[in-house]
Amino acid sequence: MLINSPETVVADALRGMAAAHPDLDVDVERRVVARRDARDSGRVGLVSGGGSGHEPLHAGFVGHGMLTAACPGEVFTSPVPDQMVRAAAAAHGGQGVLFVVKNYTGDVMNFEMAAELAGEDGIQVEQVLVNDDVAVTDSLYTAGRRGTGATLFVEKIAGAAAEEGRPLDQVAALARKVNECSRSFGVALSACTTPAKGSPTFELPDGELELGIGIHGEPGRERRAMMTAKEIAEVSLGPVLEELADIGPVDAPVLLLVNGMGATPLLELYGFHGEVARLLADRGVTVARALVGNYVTSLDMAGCSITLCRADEELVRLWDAPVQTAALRWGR
Amino acid sequence: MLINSPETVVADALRGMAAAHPDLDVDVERRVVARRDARDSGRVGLVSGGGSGHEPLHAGFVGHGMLTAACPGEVFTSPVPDQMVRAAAAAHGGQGVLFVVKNYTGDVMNFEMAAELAGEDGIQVEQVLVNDDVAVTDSLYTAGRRGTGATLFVEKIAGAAAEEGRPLDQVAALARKVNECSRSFGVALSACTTPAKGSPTFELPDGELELGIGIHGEPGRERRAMMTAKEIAEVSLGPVLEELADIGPVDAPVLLLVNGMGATPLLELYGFHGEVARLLADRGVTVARALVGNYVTSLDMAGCSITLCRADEELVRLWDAPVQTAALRWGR
Amino acid sequence: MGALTVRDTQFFRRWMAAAADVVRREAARLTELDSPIGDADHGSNLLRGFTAVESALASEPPATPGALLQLTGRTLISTVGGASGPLYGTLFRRAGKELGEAAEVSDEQLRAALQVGVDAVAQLGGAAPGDKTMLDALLPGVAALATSYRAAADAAEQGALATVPMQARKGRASYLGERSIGHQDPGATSSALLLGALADAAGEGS
Amino acid sequence: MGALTVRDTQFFRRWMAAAADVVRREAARLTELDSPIGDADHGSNLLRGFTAVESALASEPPATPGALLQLTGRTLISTVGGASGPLYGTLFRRAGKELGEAAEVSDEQLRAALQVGVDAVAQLGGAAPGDKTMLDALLPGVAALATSYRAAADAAEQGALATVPMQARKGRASYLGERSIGHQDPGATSSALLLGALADAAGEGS
Ligand SMILES: Nc1ncnc2c1ncn2[C@@H]1O[C@H](COP(=O)(O)OP(=O)(O)O)[C@@H](O)[C@H]1O
Ligand SMILES: Nc1ncnc2c1ncn2[C@@H]1O[C@H](COP(=O)(O)OP(=O)(O)O)[C@@H](O)[C@H]1O
Ligand SMILES: [Mg+2]
Ligand SMILES: [Mg+2]
Ligand SMILES: [Mg+2]
Ligand SMILES: [Mg+2]
Repeated sequence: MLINSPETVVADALRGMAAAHPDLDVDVERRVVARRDARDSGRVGLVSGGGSGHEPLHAGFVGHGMLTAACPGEVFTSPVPDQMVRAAAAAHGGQGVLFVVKNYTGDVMNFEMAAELAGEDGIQVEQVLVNDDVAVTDSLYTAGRRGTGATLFVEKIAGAAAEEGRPLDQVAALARKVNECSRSFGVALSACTTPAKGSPTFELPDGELELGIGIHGEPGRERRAMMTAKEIAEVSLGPVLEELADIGPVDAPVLLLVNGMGATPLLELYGFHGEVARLLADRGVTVARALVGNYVTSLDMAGCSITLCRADEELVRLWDAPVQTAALRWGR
Repeated sequence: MLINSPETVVADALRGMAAAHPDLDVDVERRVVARRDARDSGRVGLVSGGGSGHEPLHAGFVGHGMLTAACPGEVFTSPVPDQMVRAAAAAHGGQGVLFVVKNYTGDVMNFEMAAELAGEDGIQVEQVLVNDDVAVTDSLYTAGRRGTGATLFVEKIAGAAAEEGRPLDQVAALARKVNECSRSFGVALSACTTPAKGSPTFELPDGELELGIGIHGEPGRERRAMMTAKEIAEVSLGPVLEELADIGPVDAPVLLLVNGMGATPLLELYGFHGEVARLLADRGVTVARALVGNYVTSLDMAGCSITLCRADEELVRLWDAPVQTAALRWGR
Repeated sequence: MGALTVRDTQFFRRWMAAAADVVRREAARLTELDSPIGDADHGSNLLRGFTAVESALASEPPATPGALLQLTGRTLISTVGGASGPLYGTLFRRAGKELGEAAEVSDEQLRAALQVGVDAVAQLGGAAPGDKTMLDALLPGVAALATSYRAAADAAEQGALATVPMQARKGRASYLGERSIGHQDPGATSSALLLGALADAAGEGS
Repeated sequence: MGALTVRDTQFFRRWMAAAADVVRREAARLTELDSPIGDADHGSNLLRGFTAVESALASEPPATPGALLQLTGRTLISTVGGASGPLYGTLFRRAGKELGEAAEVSDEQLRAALQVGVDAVAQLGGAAPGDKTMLDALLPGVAALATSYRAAADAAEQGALATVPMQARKGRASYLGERSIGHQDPGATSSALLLGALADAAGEGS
């Protein structure tokens, strides 16, 4: 691993971010990455965070038109409430703050505590829970669907709305709508190696893959023999489209994220995207916008995930709105 | 591997690129990716290409302010002259074409043949050879220094000059200057797996690394026991700075590329960048601009490379000029 | 358990020192357990937390058992993160609150306070016995405190072992469905270690 | 080598068919050889090239040996890429040009033409004998054509084996410096296979 020590990985990365992005306010000690122009902006602040190891999520999405601040925790470990409160303070422009929380027990509990504390500090806080992963059944027998790729859609679209100056309740409502309209499915071709453990999180022999993985190096719901990119696209898209069918008409346009888990070469990811695009076309699904790349990753895991978001005209317009962050940039 | 078959990898990826980037003219059959607005643009065309497996290089850099066209070969295999000629034709806006050629025997010979053929077709062609890798001694006993990270600097800066409407000889001279002012060094923490071979290109036990690698999955000049990020930054920067000392004053500003080889998590790469930035500061080197990410990759290789380019004001200005491509975007 | 024994702040200090020691010794194993059914961080999470607790107790020594447990809880919340941070943090904070400002507490008061803490964990996490979580060690462990510290440690250890055949319904392991069966829950394991540390502090080490 | 034997277009067609066959059979090994000291593509490069040559010869059958070798060379240049594409392409193209428009050529004419082709490879690639390239098989192989096709194939094979202890000075393997020693050059190996295919076509297979 390209690290100094497992204990310093996150601080070291933040130091590097500070060096690479002088336009960002990076507090290495207190682990907050924030826009410099948040205070008294008169805009709603958008805060997200979670365990590290999913880069560029979230710190790479701090900037014009997206997050106002991010609070990266240890690798695969939710940040602590103190950190979240500091991020909220950094993001507060006088109009309150929206927490974008991926649905994991730790994230949910820590953000909940932080919301309470920030509220006590006089910051109005709303929360949106992202839970898009169809590999997990949302039932009494699980911790509920995980938050994965849809986080990017929520952060981008809510960020655009905040940038437009919309009030907290509207930004929060939009964020929830994006989440409700989004579904994901992920596949691992290899495990990943966390700095703390130093070896792969699970054994995956060559020639096998894991279907229905999350973004924390955990195995999926099912192990299968290796498949072609086309077959992987089929098994991944199937459950996503099935759940989306409950949400709106099949032929309504979608935003599409074809996401690499970290170690899948872009060459392969584009090839995979080609298969996904073809399958969607075959089924009459219109792709309004597509994004291909490593955005919501799991350290050095090889694999991919697909996220679809049913997007009406407003969502597409907000998706197209200018964004200027370390990892996502367009417009303006 | 996330592929359909080794034989179709490149065509599949181009199909995916076409689907993801409707603004690009992607000829899947003939393997050319081009801007749509090149013909009769009155601007110099900038063409590059090489083996695939280095994505986003080169096709990801086609667009406003950078390449006019790219011709991706098979994985790690130089494209063929026919393809290069087609790319030249697609890029020709009436003012001739500059070929950006990474210094590898195959690339050099194929581009040489293509230049002849394009010339016969009435397209004025200049070539710039990129050879920035200090791990290889440029002597009678080698094929000369390899072209690696500096390719990005050459393509960006020459692209900006071409966008400004400068004539071919000036764009070519600038490109050569950027190359002459650039030096790189790369390190592998793992080998990579080519689709054709299906297994790692060399054996690298856990706890060891290869110093002085190129971008084709070949081993480096030397194998060593694993080091910390800080130590890797030191051994990599040493030879780069040494060679740069022959080019200009130590304290002249540089452009810095801290590049991932494909499978190194951004978390680690930023940490590594922090060490590089600190070392440069210690040595009195001013970093005018830094870019951190997976840009010139070697499939799923874990590792990193450092490229420095001594940049005068003009180079920095051209670096800052707007660029809108799939993989590199700023300004405007 | 001698009904007349009282526990002073020093006792709680010993508990936390023993807890930090055992977490240091067992961190790698806890992370290893968190690997097949979790995200391979439980050991490093607790290591970070209990190291911070050690410093906090050293730099601002609390005067009472209640204050000590509350500081422990607050420190865990502020440094651990993940699921175990708020859960263990709440356990100690609520138990500490329950102890109030007394300079010494009886074993029965401690048992009752820990029961309140464990109930708060159940409330916060929403888990029930059998869901394959830390509760499966904490509940039998704290119940056995009525017998002795040693009995509590042993019951918690048994509870942790009993999570192996369970299918997880809470936390990350629940994502695996049936594939979570056959692995011991890391949080239940660390709970047993913490109650083992309590037995050590009471001189009832194994 | 019978001095009076003449080789018609059919003979060259047999050569290329045998070449395509052996490349198909040996592609994986060539890629494997290109792995420790190269970029693991030599086998797939030649497979692509000679498969294309087969189709080209089938779809626009050349009338003369010279035209056949030229079409082979052009096809390799248009389909192989890498270093071996232009090099092998030039070898066949120049040899084909050298044969002119004759309907049949003598063994001596063929030898002389291949010598011109090999010289063109040396010129284009700038490699010298001992640099650990295809030339180390091609030069002794084509020289031994004066004896027999079998002798040429054997000499090329020996030349390929002799690359093992060499330190590469051209091509990718040269980047490795001394670490290139101890591996057989993939291009020299494929050159030996191509001359072996020629011996097969001449009925002098091993
Ligand atoms: N809802 C819950 N209720 C009680 N305990 C839980 C719950 N969710 C998780 N846990 C416990 O937390 C442990 C995992 O802690 P840790 O690995 O530190 O956090 P994370 O799961 O966020 O990575 C599990 O082994 C389990 O015992
Ligand atoms: N300059 C050169 N002259 C002669 N032969 C060369 C030269 N450079 C490379 N070769 C030959 O080409 C072979 C590699 O071919 P191939 O793998 O197809 O191309 P690449 O090296 O571009 O991947 C080497 O094994 C060597 O025999
Ligand atoms: Mg965790
Ligand atoms: Mg090659
Ligand atoms: Mg965990
Ligand atoms: Mg090769």
